[in-house]
Amino acid sequence: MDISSIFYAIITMGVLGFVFSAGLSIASKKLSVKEDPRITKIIDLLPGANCGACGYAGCAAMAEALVSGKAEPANCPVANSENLSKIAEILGLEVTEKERKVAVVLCQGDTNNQKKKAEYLGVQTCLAAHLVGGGPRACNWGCIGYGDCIRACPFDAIHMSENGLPVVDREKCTGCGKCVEACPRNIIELHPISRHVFVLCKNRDNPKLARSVCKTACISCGICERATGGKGFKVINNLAEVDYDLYTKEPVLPTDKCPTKCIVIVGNPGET
Amino acid sequence: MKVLTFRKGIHPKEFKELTEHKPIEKLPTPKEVFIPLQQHIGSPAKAVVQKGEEVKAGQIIGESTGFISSYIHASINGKVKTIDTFLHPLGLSTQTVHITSSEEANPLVTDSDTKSWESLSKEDIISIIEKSGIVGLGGATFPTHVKLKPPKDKPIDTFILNGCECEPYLTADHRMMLDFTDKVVQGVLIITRTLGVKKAYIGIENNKPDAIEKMSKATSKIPEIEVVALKTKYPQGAEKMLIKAVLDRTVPAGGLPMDVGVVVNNVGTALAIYEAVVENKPLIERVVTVTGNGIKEPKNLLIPIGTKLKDVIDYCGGLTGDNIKVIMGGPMMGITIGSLEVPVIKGTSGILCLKDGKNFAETVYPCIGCGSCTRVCPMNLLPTKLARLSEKGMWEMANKMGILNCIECGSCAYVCPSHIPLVQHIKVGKFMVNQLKK
Amino acid sequence: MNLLLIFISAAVVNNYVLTYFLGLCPFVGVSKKIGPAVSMGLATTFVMTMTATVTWLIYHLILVPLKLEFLQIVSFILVIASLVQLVEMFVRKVSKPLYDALGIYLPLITTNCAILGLALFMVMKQYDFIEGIIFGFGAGAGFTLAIVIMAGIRTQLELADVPEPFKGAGITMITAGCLALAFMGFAGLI
Amino acid sequence: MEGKKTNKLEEKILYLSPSPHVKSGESVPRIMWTVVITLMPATIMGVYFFGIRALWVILVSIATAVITEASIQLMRRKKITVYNGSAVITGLLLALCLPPSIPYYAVIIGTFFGIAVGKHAFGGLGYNIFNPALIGRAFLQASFPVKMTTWTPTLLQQKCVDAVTTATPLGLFKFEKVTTPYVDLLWGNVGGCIGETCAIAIIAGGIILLVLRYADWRIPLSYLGTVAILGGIFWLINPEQYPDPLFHLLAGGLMLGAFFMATDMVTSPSTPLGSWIFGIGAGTLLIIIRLFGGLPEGVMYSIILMNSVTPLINMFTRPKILGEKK
Amino acid sequence: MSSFKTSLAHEFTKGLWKENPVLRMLLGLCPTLAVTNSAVNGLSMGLAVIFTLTCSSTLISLIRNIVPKQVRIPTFIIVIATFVTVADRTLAAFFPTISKALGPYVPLIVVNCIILGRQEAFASKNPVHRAIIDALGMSIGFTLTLTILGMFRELLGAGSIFNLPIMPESFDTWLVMILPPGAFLALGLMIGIANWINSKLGIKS
Repeated sequence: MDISSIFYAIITMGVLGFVFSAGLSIASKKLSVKEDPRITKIIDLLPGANCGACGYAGCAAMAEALVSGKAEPANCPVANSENLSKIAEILGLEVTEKERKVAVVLCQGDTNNQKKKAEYLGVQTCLAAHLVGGGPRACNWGCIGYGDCIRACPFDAIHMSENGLPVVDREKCTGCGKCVEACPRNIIELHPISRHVFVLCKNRDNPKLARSVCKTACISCGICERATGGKGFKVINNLAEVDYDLYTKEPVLPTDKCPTKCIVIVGNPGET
Repeated sequence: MKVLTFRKGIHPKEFKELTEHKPIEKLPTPKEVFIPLQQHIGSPAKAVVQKGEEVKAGQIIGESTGFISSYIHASINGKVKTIDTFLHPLGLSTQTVHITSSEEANPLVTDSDTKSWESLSKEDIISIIEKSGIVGLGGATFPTHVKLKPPKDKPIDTFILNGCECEPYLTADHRMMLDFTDKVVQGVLIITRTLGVKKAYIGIENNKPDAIEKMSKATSKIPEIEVVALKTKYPQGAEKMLIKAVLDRTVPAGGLPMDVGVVVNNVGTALAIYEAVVENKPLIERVVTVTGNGIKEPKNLLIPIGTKLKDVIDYCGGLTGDNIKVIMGGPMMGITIGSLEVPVIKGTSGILCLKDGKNFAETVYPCIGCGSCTRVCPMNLLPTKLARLSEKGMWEMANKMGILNCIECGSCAYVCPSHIPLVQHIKVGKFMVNQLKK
Repeated sequence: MNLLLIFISAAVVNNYVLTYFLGLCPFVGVSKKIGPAVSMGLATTFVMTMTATVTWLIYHLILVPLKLEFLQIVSFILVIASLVQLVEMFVRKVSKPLYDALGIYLPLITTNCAILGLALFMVMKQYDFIEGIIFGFGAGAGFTLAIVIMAGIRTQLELADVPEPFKGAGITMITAGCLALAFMGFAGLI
Repeated sequence: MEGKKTNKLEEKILYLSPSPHVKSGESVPRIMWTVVITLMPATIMGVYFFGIRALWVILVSIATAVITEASIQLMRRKKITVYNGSAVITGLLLALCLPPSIPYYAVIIGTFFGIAVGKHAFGGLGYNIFNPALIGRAFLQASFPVKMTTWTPTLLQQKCVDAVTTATPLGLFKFEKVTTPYVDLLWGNVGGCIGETCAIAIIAGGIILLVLRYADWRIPLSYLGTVAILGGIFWLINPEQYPDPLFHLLAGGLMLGAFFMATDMVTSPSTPLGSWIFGIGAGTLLIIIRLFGGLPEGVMYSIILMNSVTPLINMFTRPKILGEKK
Repeated sequence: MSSFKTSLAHEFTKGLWKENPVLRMLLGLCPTLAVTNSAVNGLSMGLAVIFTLTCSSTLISLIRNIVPKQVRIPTFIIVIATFVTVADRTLAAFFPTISKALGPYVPLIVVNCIILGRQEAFASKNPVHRAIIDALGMSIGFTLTLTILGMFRELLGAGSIFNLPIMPESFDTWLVMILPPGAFLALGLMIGIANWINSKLGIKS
């Protein structure tokens, strides 16, 4: 190889390089689309589960919404507070600490407690059973037991007990609400982790009917309401409800007084 | 006579011989009835009687609460025991009026009250129909008075009486046409008059030659009514198929019969309208076919609304075995009942008891793409595709493929060699698509 | 006739994806749905035809006269990279949905082996200018054919009960293998 | 999951199930076994012409198919469903389109590949994209090209001629321009795959399948029709170069392919329009491969190529919903 | 210091299995499929990639702060192309048979997604020593995969491994395994097996 070919090579590549880079830099100016660099940073901080709990199509969509000010970091129920505050920092927002929510299954109607109504022979999902005949168990309000909530959980935080009742792992639960959506009977609700007293029943049938389908149904006897002097429990439409606003921190828990044991303490006081 | 029909569909074995020659029998007044306040499409009625109140058969006990709603009447003489939630055949328990029968007999409003209807105005007739709590008795239970008041921008030119009764086993409509021929024809006249249409057709499947003959004879002197014979094919009685067969008009996807200027009513509804307008008798009882190999004596019964299934089945000699599937409605679209305590409601066209419940659990194979379902779907859908999309939770795609157009006739699942519960999957899909639309 | 043969050869008989394994990244990545697959196929065809044109000119008008053939890799890649980046900017400006659908694969068209491979094969086979362009177009058409068929199959497979370990890439490769078996039927067509 | 308990409310346990509550009585095993039975004429003729070895090939293939399917289902902890007959069909079909002299190990490899990769990698019955038997055969064709194109004469031919190998009618025409009498093609006294030579037997079985509606009549009709028409056109253009349409129809595996392979429900379109497209496409490809390709036969390739576009065909031939405006 | 070491070790080992470019990230599939019809070819291609990736990662990590964003990809490619040309010429000069067998796939390393991907994702953001470790890990993972795939295909397709006959004389070679379909099928199988092992190990993809 002689000097001239090296020379030609350098010249050629130089010219080519110059022509194309000039073209590109002009094009990049003419055709540039402004993209907020914060979006990628925020995507990195979001959990990336694309669970949709924030109401957007996924973490990337959420990031865009955050940058455009349509959403707040707190709308993501899944991300940990550290990342949320980092996102807030990027956005220049103050983030308010919010209490973690977890899912609670408001039913105790497993196969021991709930009566069996009939043999169900259709598609083995709660929703399908709910829409056709109501599934094999007798209570029209309670758990069907085919585990739609379990399949819906993106965090593996809900499992089926031996007797066919979903159990929430309160540590793993992020409060994304997928199970709440999945349950056709609406027996799963999100509650702040500091709440421990629950009426684990959703049956609004008359007491006779309720008792006939499930051992642990609320029979709206009103003992809980009387025991707390109306400050804590109220029976509305055949069902006792906890009034969390009025509920004092150290209540006289009527758990032992409830004749069907449907008032229960869930979780350990003090957990976060 | 030319035999008309629609495209696709199936022809299941009929089993109508069990009851088609048995005249309608009246069920003795039951000891108690449970009358749900929700027996129709639309908002539930509001109770207007108190606990402990004495009521008479035909008395209004529930008032309509909206444009699409209906009145509810006591079906026996007696006393209101409770008004509380009770089992409902469609699943969730609902507010139900529990009436216990009084000792005295139950004289219903009799024919002596018969009055001529020709003098009544259109509005009066519609008002009587509304007050009588008449809803579509074919099973859809859509309030009839709403159907008879179509919006102004949808001119109606034709009325079709649906006498197909394409569901296997059921013979209630068939018997009504034979046993109450004139009343049904009068009912049709009332409807045509109210709608102000020139032409009415009575569509009857040609597996009921006796009904065709009798109805033709009864209408031979009435020029605006024409009886047409239809091919025996399921789901001939579905509104859209019926309109296609009789008039060769296609109801647009997602539309209603009134979009093509047609109103369709069931034979039972026409009879109820006649009884309400002429005999002053609200909808407190209906003809139900109690049939199937699971029941001792299949019958066509006139049953007060609210009678418990158990009472009806006992009257028919009880069930024949242990593994029984009890279906409310026909075998193609009826729903299984988990408890015999549920009451007969306005939409109950049949009580079908089938033996050997265990055998219903057929092995489900994967879809082998045979295309049978596509060949029979009267709506031209791809049932297996929709079912798979629904199973996998791909609602948007399912919506795009027209899942909401499914009329749930069950033809696809009937022919499916893989025994896939296609209709149930599609029902789930429709439910979810509707949910997401909200 | 010769041009037709070149086209058929590039498109089916020696299909770029199924026999030369070129352009596999987008073939695997963008074949989940029909829509993006079609756009990817068309984008690639477009870029391929352009590349064939430009690289032929550069090779035969600049490198050969200057006896700089050894620079072919560097100069080709430079041309292609710039070209693709131009296309990328253009698409991004003109159609956001298209840009979103193609996602990160648009920059990867640059590194789409099919395109550089095309240029190298074109030089190797010593096509003239028109033949080169037809060759590029045929290769693009073959790529589009393969990726669209693949997308159809994968859409269907989404509803299938594929064994867990094979879900995604595994079954895509196996499907591609079966497709390659099927395409062997075209052997000897030219 | 639900324990058996007597319910005090109800003496009788009732059954809940989705509608409809009556069924046509069709079932997958019934369809599959019917297909097996309709393949019997072709199988028997194959054994008649090619002797006991052909029977062994068939048995080895079926056994491999069944064992492979059962073991995969066992491994995946799925219900074992070999009794539904689909694996038997695959085994039988594959054997019917193999040369009688094929070594047994190749039969095993091909069947294993067809069932394991062609069928179960995609999820098993109903999910496979390609016809498993044909994919198995394509694999063998690519693996052992020589063994797959070595043909033995029929027993009848061996009585007259003393030859160890022969050629198929298609091969004879393509490479030597020798035509075979139609009688031999119909009757099946020619070299070829075990089950493909006797057109009469195949048509007899195929007609039963069509009458029972276990196969879509549109596919064989459009497939054979396209071959006849296109073949006819080329024959009119140059009768020296190209064979006549009847020869196209009767020679090679076209009959077997058209009646039993292309009509495989899983891998063919499920819409009527799709069936027409499928048949026409396969016919066109077949003619292209037979007349212009390097291989004398193209049935297998034409069908698996069309299998691969079946999802697309299905997608674009969705019937218009009743009352739908477009 | 120990955390520094573990992180380096992590950068190295991730390429071998967890983020194996072929089996896990599906990058660099073209050469993987094209040249693995024998073990030798697979290994040679792997070595060429080790050389190119390591050198270009080093250089790009060094110049990462002076390249403007708009022209970064062309710059990367030119750097890569230079090293590829070196590798290509070297192979052609010293190992002509292998060079011929690998054909145009050596020049095509330029557009190998692994190399550009590592520059874009790693080398352009990390200091030199980490970039080198990462490049080595990735390319060795790549090489191992290619060699194993090549061995598998050669064994079935030619009855030998590294040209040493393994199978008995009577073994009828599966020609398809050294043809394109065999490449796809073998890789699909390998990916499946890798996923299966991972699911047993509890590593999520």
